[in-house]
Amino acid sequence: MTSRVLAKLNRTSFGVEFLIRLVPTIVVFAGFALYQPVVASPGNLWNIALQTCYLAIFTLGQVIVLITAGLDLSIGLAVSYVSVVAALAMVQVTDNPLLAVCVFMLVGMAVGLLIGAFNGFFVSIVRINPFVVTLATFNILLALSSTVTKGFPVSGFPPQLGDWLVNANVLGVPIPLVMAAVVMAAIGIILSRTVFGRSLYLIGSNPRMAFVAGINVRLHTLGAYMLCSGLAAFGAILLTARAGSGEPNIGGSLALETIAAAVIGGARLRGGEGGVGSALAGALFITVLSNGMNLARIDGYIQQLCIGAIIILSLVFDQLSRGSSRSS
Amino acid sequence: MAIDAPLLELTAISKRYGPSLALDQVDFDLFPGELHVLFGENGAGKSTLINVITGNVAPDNGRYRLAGEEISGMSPQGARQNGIAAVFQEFSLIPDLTVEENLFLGRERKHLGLLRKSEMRSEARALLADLGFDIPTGRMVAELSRAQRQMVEIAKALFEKSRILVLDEPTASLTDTDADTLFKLIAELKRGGVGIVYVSHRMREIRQLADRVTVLRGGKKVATVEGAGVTEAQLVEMMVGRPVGDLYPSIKHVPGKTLLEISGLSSADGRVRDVSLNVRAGEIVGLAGLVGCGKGEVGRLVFGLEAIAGGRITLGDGASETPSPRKMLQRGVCYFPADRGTDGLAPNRPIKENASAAALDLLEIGGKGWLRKKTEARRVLQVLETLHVRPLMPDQNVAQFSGGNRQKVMLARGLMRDISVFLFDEPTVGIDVGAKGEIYELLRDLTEAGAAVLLASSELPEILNLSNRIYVMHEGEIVAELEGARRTEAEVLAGFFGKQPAEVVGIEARP
Amino acid sequence: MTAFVAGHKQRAMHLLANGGLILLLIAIVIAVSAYIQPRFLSQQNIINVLRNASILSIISMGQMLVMIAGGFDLSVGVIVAFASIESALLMGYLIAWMPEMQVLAVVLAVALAIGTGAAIGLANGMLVALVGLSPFMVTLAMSSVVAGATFYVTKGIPIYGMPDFFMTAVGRGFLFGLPVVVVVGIVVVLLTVAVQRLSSFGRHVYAVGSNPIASRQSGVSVTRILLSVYAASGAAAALTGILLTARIGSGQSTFGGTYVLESIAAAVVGGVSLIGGSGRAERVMAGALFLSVVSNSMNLLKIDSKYQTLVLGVVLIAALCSELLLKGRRKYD
Amino acid sequence: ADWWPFTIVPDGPDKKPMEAIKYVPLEKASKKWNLCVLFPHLKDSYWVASNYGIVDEARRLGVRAYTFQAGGYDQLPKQLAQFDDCLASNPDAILIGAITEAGVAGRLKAGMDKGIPIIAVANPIYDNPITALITTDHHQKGLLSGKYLVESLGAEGGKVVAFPGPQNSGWAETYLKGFQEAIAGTKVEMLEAKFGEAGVAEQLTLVEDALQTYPEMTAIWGGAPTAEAALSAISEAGRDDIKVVSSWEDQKMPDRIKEGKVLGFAAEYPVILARIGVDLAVRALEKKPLEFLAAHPDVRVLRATPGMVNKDNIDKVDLTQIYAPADWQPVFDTE
Ligand SMILES: Nc1ncnc2c1ncn2[C@@H]1O[C@H](COP(=O)(O)OP(=O)(O)OP(=O)(O)O)[C@@H](O)[C@H]1O
Ligand SMILES: Nc1ncnc2c1ncn2[C@@H]1O[C@H](COP(=O)(O)OP(=O)(O)OP(=O)(O)O)[C@@H](O)[C@H]1O
Ligand SMILES: [Mg+2]
Ligand SMILES: [Mg+2]
Repeated sequence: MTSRVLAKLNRTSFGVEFLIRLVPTIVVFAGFALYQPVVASPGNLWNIALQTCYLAIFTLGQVIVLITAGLDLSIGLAVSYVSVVAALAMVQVTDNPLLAVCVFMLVGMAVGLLIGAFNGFFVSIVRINPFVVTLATFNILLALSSTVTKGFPVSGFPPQLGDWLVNANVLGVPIPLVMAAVVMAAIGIILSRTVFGRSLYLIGSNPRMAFVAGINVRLHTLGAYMLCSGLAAFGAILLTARAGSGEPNIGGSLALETIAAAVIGGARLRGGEGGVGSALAGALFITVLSNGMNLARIDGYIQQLCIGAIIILSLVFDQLSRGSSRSS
Repeated sequence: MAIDAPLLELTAISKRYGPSLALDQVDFDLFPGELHVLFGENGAGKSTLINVITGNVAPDNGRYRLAGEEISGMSPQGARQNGIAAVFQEFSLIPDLTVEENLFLGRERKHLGLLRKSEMRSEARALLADLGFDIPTGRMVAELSRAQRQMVEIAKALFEKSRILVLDEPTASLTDTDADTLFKLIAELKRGGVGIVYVSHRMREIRQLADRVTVLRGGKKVATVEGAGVTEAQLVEMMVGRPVGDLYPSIKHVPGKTLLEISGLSSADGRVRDVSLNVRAGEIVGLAGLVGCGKGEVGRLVFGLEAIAGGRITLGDGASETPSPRKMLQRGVCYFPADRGTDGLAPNRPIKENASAAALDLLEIGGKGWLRKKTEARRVLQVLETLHVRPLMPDQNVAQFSGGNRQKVMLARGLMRDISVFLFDEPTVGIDVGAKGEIYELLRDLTEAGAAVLLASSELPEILNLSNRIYVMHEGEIVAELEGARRTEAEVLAGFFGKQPAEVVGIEARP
Repeated sequence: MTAFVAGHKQRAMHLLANGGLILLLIAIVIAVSAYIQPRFLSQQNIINVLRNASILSIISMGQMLVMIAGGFDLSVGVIVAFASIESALLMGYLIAWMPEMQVLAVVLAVALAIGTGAAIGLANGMLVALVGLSPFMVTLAMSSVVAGATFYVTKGIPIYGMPDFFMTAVGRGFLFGLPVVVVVGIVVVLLTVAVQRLSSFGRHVYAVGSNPIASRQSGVSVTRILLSVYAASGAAAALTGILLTARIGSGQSTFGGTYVLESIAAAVVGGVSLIGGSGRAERVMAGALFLSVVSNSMNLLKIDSKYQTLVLGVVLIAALCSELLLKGRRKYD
Repeated sequence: ADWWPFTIVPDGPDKKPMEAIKYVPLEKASKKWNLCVLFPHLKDSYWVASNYGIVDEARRLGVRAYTFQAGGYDQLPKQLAQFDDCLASNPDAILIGAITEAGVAGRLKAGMDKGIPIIAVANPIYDNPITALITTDHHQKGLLSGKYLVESLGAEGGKVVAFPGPQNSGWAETYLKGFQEAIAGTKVEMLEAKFGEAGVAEQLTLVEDALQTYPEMTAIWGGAPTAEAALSAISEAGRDDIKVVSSWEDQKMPDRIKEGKVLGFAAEYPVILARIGVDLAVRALEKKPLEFLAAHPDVRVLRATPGMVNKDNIDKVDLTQIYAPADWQPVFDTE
């Protein structure tokens, strides 16, 4: 009976599993806070929350393709490309701030969805391994984003952009946090309460089974990649607004970072697992860790070393605890 | 060695997987020259025990003695070095290697560190010829049918002189002819003093082969009995813990309207040629034939899983141009693949999601794209209860269930929506008698409720006992349609050998 | 007659699908480039291409073994850098310590650096094989650890002080009329071919990548195989780092950045399956050669550098598309 | 040796250079101020030298400096996060080597709004509110090194292939513009500008391929990794006649000049820039502005004029203004 209850709890994406995933984050946070009290100051908590929300959005995109047993290495470059193209489009129409911001967001989302459609087309219709497809997309976008900007950031944003997308707040909560929360909640509902979401999990777990069960594997996989790049574009819009310029280098190493965060949060590269909770828990962990190390004034080289080591440790710990729960 | 010294002696072996105790204080022993059958329902713990014997699973506790010697921490390599060979239920073959490479895997013939390929090739050919298995040694295992893989798996286990041979459902996908070859071999090995552990759900084999039978139920040993002095009924009763009636239910076939009509169907890969058949409401139509004759592919073609080269598929409500699983499901046709592992189930998702996977487009479950989770849970629970899935935990992942229960979960898909045409491909591969009986009853209930059932099976008794009509296939073509009194073993077997009975069928004869 | 033609067509398709295509493409790129820019076929340019291809081949051999065994090694790039600075530093120390025995010092330094590469690979392998972590995550995190260590040691400043002959004899030297780097590359590739074709180890690598559970049941020590391939990959990456160091004459912590992707690309273009179980050394070498020829010809044809990554991306997708087309594909799998 | 007085050229409000001034720093800070330093990375000798300048000057003045490094120029989000982390730790002043100006603009405003002085070091911040910028001029470096190359090639001129650095970095393009300006109207012709990652391995391939493409080339102009790679490529191709000039500095360039393998390199003074940065921060905190700045409140930009180092002046140049000491280990926290 208890096992049935436990199994039930296990299944809810935002339940016990999520809380368990938060444990390492809490431990790390507590450790740094004891060492450096400013880590736990309200100012820094807001800071952590804000930093997490961008990473969490990107990670969520990654989680969605991971659920389908794919992955997206191009996510970082998609962010960069959306950033510059949306910025370029916006600076054409800065006379009318409202129009400019709309153009910015619409163009950004459209470019993101296009990139997702490109990835999705090759992964799901042509059926090439997602690793190679998104690697290729990465290279192509790298070339494109340097071509459109010639290497220089795109600046000259209307100040309203910052006012609306960065500095505004709802009941004291900064707007990026609010928007991230809304989007994450929406995706959470999509994943757990819609046929689309359910199909993604089944496809990730066994695509042949999904096909035999009459699920449109290709269309759903395509959708997953578009959703992933759509989220990347959404995050890119918020991040670009925050940076105040369209940046060809803004995506950087996001691909690996989001995959690491997703896996730490409980998604699996073999597919069929993960959810909004994974994205949030993983992004929070990475953010708390690097924020803590920054505030604890740890040597920058050592930070890099530590992040790698701690990721390995947390995965080992996770793996061992799974193993023991099976045999105990 | 004295005949009373056991080769293998397991005492009080236990193994726990999460909440379930797969093995609970099980004792087991094996004497030289003996064939010891392990018998039990799906999930009783047979494969787990075998994995303990072969060193693939470490028991939580218990004693393991091999030829009187206590061994702790047996590994697969250790087991092999100690003369334990095994045919596994989920095969131990490497799809990307050739038959020959598989046969020698882990014990390649080497000279100065270099492989001796030609020596291995001729040895492999000789072995397969000895066994009477007609399989090209140079072909990749990925290209073989399940039956052929089963043969390779058996050949692999028989390769080296071993003291103990473990066979976990070796005949699950073999026809009787091939099974008989195996039985002759087994008899020979027994004479040579080899101890054999044998798992099977087929009563015929157990009757024919068993020296002793150990019955497991729910991870516990129920009894060990002499094979000669026990009846089928007794065994089955021990297995399920209650008396059981006839395995095959009597089915009242009332053929009605034709719900599925296939005419001149050919597959693009050429494995099915010009097949015509029809299935009517209220009857089970058997599709029999030798391994790889294409009987399974007919269902896959109808369901749109494989490319069609020509022919027509007509359902009760009209013709179907380009079939696809989705369209077919919507028109009341459901196909159940033979290989539940690769085609049938999503292993790391809950059984609930697996059961409802084919019904997500229904208004009551996934209406307009939104899941109705409550309805879904209720309906799934109903269906799982009907099928007696055990344990009844809809939120548990499929991977945690035994073979038979996985099979039932897969079948649950067909009960979640209105299906009038059921295409079964080997619906009872590797599942226990109890579960088999339950599945047969399901077939009966479906048929009597007016469904049309196409049953492709390699188990001749299954076909003979359940079908109203039988089509026999040979090399991709239908060679006989048997009805009424002609549904006899002899007639079907005649069809197995097709137009040229002299030439015994082999893979190479196919285009 | 038609059957005859069809048979030929089938044979041709088969050839193309099994490595012929890549050779054909290499030939086309060479022909076109040589037509436009005759200097493409100058001796010096051929040597340049071969040298780059050799270095890429070496690191790709390790990557390929790991990929056949069902994994990925994202840490090869940082191992290149680590081996570069390690060998440079060690040479400096050892020569200061035993100035009369420069050759011995160099050999020792090289051996130690390759050993360290293998050890890092071994650590990857242990996490993958013994703990059961995903290779992607393990090697990714390991990259971070090793890169942190590399920069901690060097602050990114190049390390000098290796003996001249290391540069002249190894980096620029010739052996049997071929650059030493190319000779080393050929040896490594031949060795890998031999391991794949003639040893049981090679066979077991395929087995483990194709089906680890079945391999274990068949008595293959999956752990040992995984440890070996990751160690081999680490060692190959280290060797690459050392050769680059010899080419340039200093230990550089910026080495290797592009090798992760390039080695995977070479493997993929060379037909290595991304899910493990198949791949051949000689085809991967052809893949490496192809990438090197393309990049060289783009430089010689004065194609803007920003389009070079674009071409790499398109080539990758095209390679896999054409393979799918040639091999054909079941309706569902 | 004490480094002051150092000649600095301020930019006027019209962005034209003003008259040079002599920069003299404070003796001692009045208080142990907390300075937060944000660098793009610490992966080459340039930023390590900057770190040295920061740390050494902080120690001299008696303030505390804590350095963040983002890990590379592709890590803007990381620098933004570090900026916020830095703000969260309540620093007295911030020094920043920005990854891109536009990218950090929003953060700069947030910092300035909190009343925290922000000094930009090395990487330019022209159009956003900051306390001051101490930098040099990449255009100028391209120009200087270009002019030096023109001079070295002599009357008959020559054909040069340029290797400015990574495409889309912004700075590589700036260097190239300076270079093109230098050769404009001379007999030196640029055959092609080959962009590429600024690593020695990457540059080596580029140079090798260029040697094949342009057998007529007589000179190479590029960054320090290009020069390093070029040495091995040209000696191997038997083209030791090719002249090499570097547009920026690294640890090895002085030796290469002494060996006569590189003609010269343009150098800015990263150590000095960093030192002045620290001093400007302390001055801002203690409200003791430079006399000149007090007189010109609208001047924000100070420039150290780059210099050309070549074999004639190599012995006279004070290398401690360009490089950290050879055994220098970056210090992230001066505590
Ligand atoms: N790897 C595993 N993880 C969790 N549970 C497992 C695992 N393997 C087996 N079990 C559980 O152990 C029990 C015994 O399974 P086992 O496979 O031994 O049954 P079996 O008797 O061979 O059944 P079948 O006839 O269906 O093959 C089942 O309840 C099964 O769910
Ligand atoms: N010669 C072969 N080459 C490749 N694959 C084969 C071959 N023979 C059979 N198969 C595979 O085995 C599976 C079963 O084959 P098929 O459906 O044609 O025969 P069947 O009569 O259903 O045989 P079975 O008794 O194995 O169910 C198919 O999925 C097919 O892909
Ligand atoms: Mg079993
Ligand atoms: Mg079949």
